Amino acid sequence: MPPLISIDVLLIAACAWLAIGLAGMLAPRRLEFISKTLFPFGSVVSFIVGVTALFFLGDEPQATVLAIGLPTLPFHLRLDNLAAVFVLLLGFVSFGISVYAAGYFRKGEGAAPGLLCIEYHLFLASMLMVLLADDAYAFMVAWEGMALSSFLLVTTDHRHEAIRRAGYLYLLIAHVGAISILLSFGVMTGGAGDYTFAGMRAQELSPFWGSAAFLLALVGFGAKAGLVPVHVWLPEAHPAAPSPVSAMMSGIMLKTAIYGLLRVCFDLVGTTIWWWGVVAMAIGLVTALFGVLYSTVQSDMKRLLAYSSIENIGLLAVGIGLALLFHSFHMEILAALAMTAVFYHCLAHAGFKSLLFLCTGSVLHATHERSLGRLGGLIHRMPWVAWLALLGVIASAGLPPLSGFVSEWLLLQAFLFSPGLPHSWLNMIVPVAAAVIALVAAMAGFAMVKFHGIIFLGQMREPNLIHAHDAGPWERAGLVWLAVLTVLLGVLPSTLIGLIDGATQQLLGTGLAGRVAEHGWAMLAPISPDRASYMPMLFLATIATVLLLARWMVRRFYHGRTRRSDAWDCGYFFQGPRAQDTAEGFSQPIRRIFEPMFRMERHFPSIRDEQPYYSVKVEDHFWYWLYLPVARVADWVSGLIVRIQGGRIAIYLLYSFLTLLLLLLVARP
Amino acid sequence: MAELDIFVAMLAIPLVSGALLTVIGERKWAPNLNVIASGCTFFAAALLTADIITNGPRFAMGEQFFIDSMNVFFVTLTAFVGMTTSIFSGPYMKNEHEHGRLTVARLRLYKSMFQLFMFTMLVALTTNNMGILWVAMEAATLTTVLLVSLYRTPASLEAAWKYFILCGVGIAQALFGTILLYFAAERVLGETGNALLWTHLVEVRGELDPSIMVLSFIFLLVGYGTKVGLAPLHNWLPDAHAEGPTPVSAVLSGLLLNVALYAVLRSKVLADGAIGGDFAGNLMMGFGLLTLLMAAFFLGRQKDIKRMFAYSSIEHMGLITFAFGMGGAVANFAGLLHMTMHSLTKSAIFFAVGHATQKSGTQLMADIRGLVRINPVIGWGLMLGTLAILGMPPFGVFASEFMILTHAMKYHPWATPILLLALGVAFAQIFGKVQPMVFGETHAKRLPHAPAITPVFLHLAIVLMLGLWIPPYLTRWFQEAARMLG
Amino acid sequence: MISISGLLGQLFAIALALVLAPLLTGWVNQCRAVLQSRSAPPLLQPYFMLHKLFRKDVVMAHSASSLFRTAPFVIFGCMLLACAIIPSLSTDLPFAPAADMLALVGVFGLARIFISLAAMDIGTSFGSLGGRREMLIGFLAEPALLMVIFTTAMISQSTSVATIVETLAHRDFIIYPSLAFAGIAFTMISLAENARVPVDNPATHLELTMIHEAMILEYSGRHLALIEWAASLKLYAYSCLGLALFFPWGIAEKDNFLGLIGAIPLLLLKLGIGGFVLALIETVNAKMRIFRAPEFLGTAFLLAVLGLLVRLLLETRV
Amino acid sequence: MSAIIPLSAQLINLCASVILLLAFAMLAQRRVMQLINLFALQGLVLCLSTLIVAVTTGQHHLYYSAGLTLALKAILLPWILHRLVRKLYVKWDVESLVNVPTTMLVGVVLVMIAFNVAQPISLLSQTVSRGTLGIALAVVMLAFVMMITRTKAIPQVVGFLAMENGLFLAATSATYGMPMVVELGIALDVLVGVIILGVFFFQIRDQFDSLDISHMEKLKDG
Repeated sequence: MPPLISIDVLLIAACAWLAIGLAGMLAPRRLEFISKTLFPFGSVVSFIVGVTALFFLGDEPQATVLAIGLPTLPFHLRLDNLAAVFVLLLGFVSFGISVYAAGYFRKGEGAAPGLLCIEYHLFLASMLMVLLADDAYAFMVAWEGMALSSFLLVTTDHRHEAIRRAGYLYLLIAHVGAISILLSFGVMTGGAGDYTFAGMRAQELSPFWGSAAFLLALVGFGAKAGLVPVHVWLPEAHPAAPSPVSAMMSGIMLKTAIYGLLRVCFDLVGTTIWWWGVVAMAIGLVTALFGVLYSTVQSDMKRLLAYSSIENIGLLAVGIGLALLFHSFHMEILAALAMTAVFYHCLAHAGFKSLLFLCTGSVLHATHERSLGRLGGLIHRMPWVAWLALLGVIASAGLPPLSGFVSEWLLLQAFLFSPGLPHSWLNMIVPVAAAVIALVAAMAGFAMVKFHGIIFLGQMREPNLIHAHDAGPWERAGLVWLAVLTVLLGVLPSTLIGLIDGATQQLLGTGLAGRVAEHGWAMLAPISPDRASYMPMLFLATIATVLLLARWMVRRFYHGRTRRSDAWDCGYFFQGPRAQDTAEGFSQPIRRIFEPMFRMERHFPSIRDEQPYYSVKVEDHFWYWLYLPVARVADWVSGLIVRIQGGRIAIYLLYSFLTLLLLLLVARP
Repeated sequence: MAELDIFVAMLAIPLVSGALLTVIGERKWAPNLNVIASGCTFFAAALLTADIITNGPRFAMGEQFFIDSMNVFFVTLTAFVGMTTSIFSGPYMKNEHEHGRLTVARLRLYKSMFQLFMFTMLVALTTNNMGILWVAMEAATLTTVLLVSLYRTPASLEAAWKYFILCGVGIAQALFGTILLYFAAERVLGETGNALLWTHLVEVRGELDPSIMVLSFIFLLVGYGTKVGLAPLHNWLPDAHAEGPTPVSAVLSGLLLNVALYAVLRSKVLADGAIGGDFAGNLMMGFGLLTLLMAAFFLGRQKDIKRMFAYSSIEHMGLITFAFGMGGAVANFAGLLHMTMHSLTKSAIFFAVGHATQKSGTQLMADIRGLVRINPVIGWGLMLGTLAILGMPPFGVFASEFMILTHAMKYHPWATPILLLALGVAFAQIFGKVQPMVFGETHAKRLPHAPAITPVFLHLAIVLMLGLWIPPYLTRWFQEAARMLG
Repeated sequence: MISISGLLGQLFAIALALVLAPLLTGWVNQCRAVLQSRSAPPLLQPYFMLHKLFRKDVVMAHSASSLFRTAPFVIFGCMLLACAIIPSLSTDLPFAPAADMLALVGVFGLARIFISLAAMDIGTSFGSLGGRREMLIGFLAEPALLMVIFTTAMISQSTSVATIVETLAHRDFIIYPSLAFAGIAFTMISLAENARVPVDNPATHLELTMIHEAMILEYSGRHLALIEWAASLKLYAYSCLGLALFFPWGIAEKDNFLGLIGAIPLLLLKLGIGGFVLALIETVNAKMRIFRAPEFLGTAFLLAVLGLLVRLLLETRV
Repeated sequence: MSAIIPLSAQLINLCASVILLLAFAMLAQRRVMQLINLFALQGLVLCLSTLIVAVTTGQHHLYYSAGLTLALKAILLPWILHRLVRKLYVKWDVESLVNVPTTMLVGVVLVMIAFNVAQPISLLSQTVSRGTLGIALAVVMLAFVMMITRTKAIPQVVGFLAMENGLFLAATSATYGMPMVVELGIALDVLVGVIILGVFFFQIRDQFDSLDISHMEKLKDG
């Protein structure tokens, strides 16, 4: 028997997930068994997957062919460094989510637990297969399996019309995207008909067809990732799903789309043309700006996070665009910098966004409320969740010393050293792009302060929030694990960059590991310390030291006496919870400054109103610019075509007759 | 000759049981007889298949019947779907009876006609004579006309009338085509009775006069194409599917369309040999694309669930016709695979739809809601079936669509956008309508007779398996059939 | 790796920052009073204030949470870290590699997030109003600051503060038009970030116009002292940063102890002038309506981007 | 092609022409009874023409075929139709969607098309009756037009049967008829079809109170 290699372990893991799912179907109503036995088992498998990828990183690719699939195209599987980075992400992040999920699912919420169990683990297994697939058919099967299982999870609580609509929109766009991906694969085979990835690599595409493949892939994977303008499903579907699923979709599934884009752009197409990078960058910037703007004005906590995911995907697209740009001009070191930023941001975002989504899950369980306008002050009732969410918030806002900052830092570094591109236009555009990124990063902070401040801080906006309870032990464990990931990613960038460098090297031929390793684990200096460096540990240590020292000194030399009293009311009598900023109020400046970006329906109270109220509804322009017109055109065409079926038999006979006549007169060999 | 006996048995069982059911179909155990007869037919077909796989093609009853690797596959499929449909129709028809929609006499008529219909289709599939093929097709029309009008409601009569007239006219054109084919063949083969035997025709197909064969193929295509449901000859199809009893819709979609397409394929092989070039293929591709596109846009305006799935059948027939039109080993393979998948999936969907409509007491989609809440199994059956028919992996429909698409991309790139547009539109429309039916809240009550769910999941399981793994012997079998189609 | 002299220099810089920061605030207040023909408070008034506040008991609202109590320390720590990184006297700072310019912006951002969250924690209308406005100013000022940094970083091909300062201090005398743009932008950003007229008024307690004060309304005692101290540290950090970027002459290099001694009076002089200029700006300008602030900062952002483009257009070919 | 056309061929051509003429007459006919009679007459002439071919060529199965035609198309089917019309009290008037002159004009154009389409093939035929292939096609097409333009169920069925006549003519003219087994099968199908239709008529009348198929336009999408 040959020794068990990593890819075998991963395959066994996928099968184990499937088996766990099926086991859930055996006793679909036994919640205790499913949540306390099967989900923990699943999380162990996740952990094994993560560890396997961790040990694999840097090794030679491993491939295998399964005896299933099409007769001409059996399932080819391959584990290389690119895939391994994402497998790592999948394993470790899903470990936390699964642990959390073990404590999350309750009785009487949505579907039967067994159903959830099989959908959930099918989702995991298909994501793993997406990463391992090495031919178009296996990839598409896994890809659509992923879409399908996540769709079913999204519509778990399908009694609500809105959730059904969200699921529909999601699956539809996913399917259209999948078609686009399939076309892209088709183009990449270059007419040779070899649909293995190896076959695609072997093809030399002309610039035209190469570009076609790239654009199709961008649309296809963009639809899954949530790039503008195919993002509309994301803010609907992510909030609709149960929170662990939202976490998995935002944290992991979106990254598989990034994986696919990287796979196509840097591995399969073979050539790179500089304007691809510009296109990816432009779309990424628009997406990031769009996502962050909309996330600031949301009043639903999960929608806010979903839009924030769109923003992060935009940043990733910018990074990919930058890497493409440098790669096309053979500036490999810089390309490696951008690529590392992309990988790092994938990992970072997976960690902190899952953490935040899980936090909303706990809040949801504790309060049964998603609307920010009805939350508040939960830090008093659920300190664990609040403080862990704060970590996620800081990371998500891209602030040191946590994970989000490292990737943004790397990305900005890549931007900063871009001059020297052979196009003067590009040299002009790149800094402007950097400016937009800076704006996006800063606004992400705004959105995150809103998220945390309104949910956890302040006074409770509703009286029943007083009964909220903190997360249970399983949930807490999952949250802590993800928080630990976020912190580790924040403070150990050099070590981790060394780990994922194999993937960068695989795609670009060069990596940063050598340079990074020179300065030890504590210091991150991807090019040289003179140019830029960052020591998160020292950073963290300084702040912590100052914090403790200051506290000690103040108490030592003065005292630590505290008294409680009412808040100062500024002379106003009424200072109840209703006087706090609402979610809408908090984002009012954004709505005002960026007014043209939103489609708003507002109702202002007037003096004469008996019961004055204010309301604002923010909608997406793309609905009205793109989707509704397309739907209308399709409907119009349908309206024309159905006239054929007018019900009159004579007319039907006439069709038949005319067809015959036409063929007799016209058809000639 | 044991094989011969099997073959005769396979044809005789439905014929005899059909006749028997006409007489004694009112007995209590008659539904069981129906199931048993169908089961025996399937068993015989399976034995026959095993025989053909081991011993190769053979004749039966002189040269009048010929079983080769292509039609034996259709025979098995037909017998299988016939069997599952009869299982399904047991409780379904009982429920219909209790709802007062069908009298005992009609149930008798249903059972006997169902068996006769199976008989005609098996004859059409196995006959070696292009004339008998025509006769069997016409007979299949006649039996199904009676099945479609089973409810005797104004709507079902209207549907049956349209079905009869349109398919009658269509099939008359096919007869003209057959006459022309005979005319062409007679000049080569002489005035023997063999001039319509397909095995003989195939051997001399290169010598058939091209100008006659052009006309002949046009007539055959328009004629049998009417039965396949090619646009713009499809108008009977949605009516007949929507107004007949659901088991009939299942066999119409799952089997009759296939058999009609099989007739077209047989004609195409001859036309290709005689005319050369891509004449027949191009015609079929044109029809296929037109059908696909039209059906996709029809889907959006449907209110009746069975009608919608009927249009979905039209759409898939368009896709299959397109695949066979492209020709070549891969496309033919994909076409055959897709026929199989479509038969299995669509009949499974109709089974689920049948129970769903019975539960809700309506075929209007707007009034069917929350199936998973009344009966999760049926709800999930419909959901999974729909996803499968829409080409979602890992179901087998995706496998064949994948092959068709990739082949089209390679040889006919211009057609890919049209294919994808149609598939995308179909997805949006069908899924958008099925989802609220399956999910959501409901107030429907349980039915007096528990639904037969085995057929639904049996079909879907096979489709799922074929999406992930096609057994090697099945592959060989498909490949051989695909090669025969040229 | 870290030399003793470097470490001493670092500690000295931190100590200097702690000492000088309130002094700078006092100096600015004094200049302002003189310019506005008021009688000035003593120069050391901020120290008295801090001492007084530290001695007092903390009065906290009932709804205050643990975050409310932690925030002042974190903010103070952030500002101190910023001061430790920015070269005021010497570029030989062992802490400098810990954070480059981008991380510096991050530090300010972290402090901002904490103060905003703390402001929202009590759940009064003023607190959340202040927090919201602070974030508004922040998300406009932060990218502008980054752009300024980019401009300087491009000149020196580095984002490390020390490297930038060394490069700029020892260049041949070339006029960089981009730096002019960047300088103006930086001044505008500093005004906004330090809650100065025309964006905010540190002396106001008129509820509807305040930003910084609105956020810290609920703080008292040692917490307020730390926040006030942190605010003056922030002013000091920005001043030093501005001086280091645009007037870097006189900052000592590595291993130049003499230079260090010479740098102290020079720094005091520069800070004195800077403080006076700040007071002057505050005197001649009127406070803007809060919704003019985005325009003000937008202008700063554009100027910074313009500076960057000018840098690319005019100076790369040199 | 020889200059002198043999007598048998002349007779066959004559019969074919009469069939075509009858097809036109059916197209123009406004009375349902007359329509059925014309159909019977067409069957008779068809039988005659088959008989002439049979006599000329000595093909045995053509005698059977002629007999079958006579029995089925000239006698049995018209009789069934007659009975149906009487039993169902069908109104005697036949309404047409398009007025008769227009229909005739269309018919003429169709005949030209049919001749043109059939001509190249009919030259290939070695039968005495080869010239009639075009006529057969024309008859099929005229019957088609008739089905399209008639609004009542019975005339539509007559049109359908007339189409079968055209096909039969084609079979005899091009190839001396199809193999016997096929012809029997076809005849059986037609017979069963008409019987089923007869049953249908009663049901339709019960449900719709009329055999006017314009009532049957409820199932539609457009």
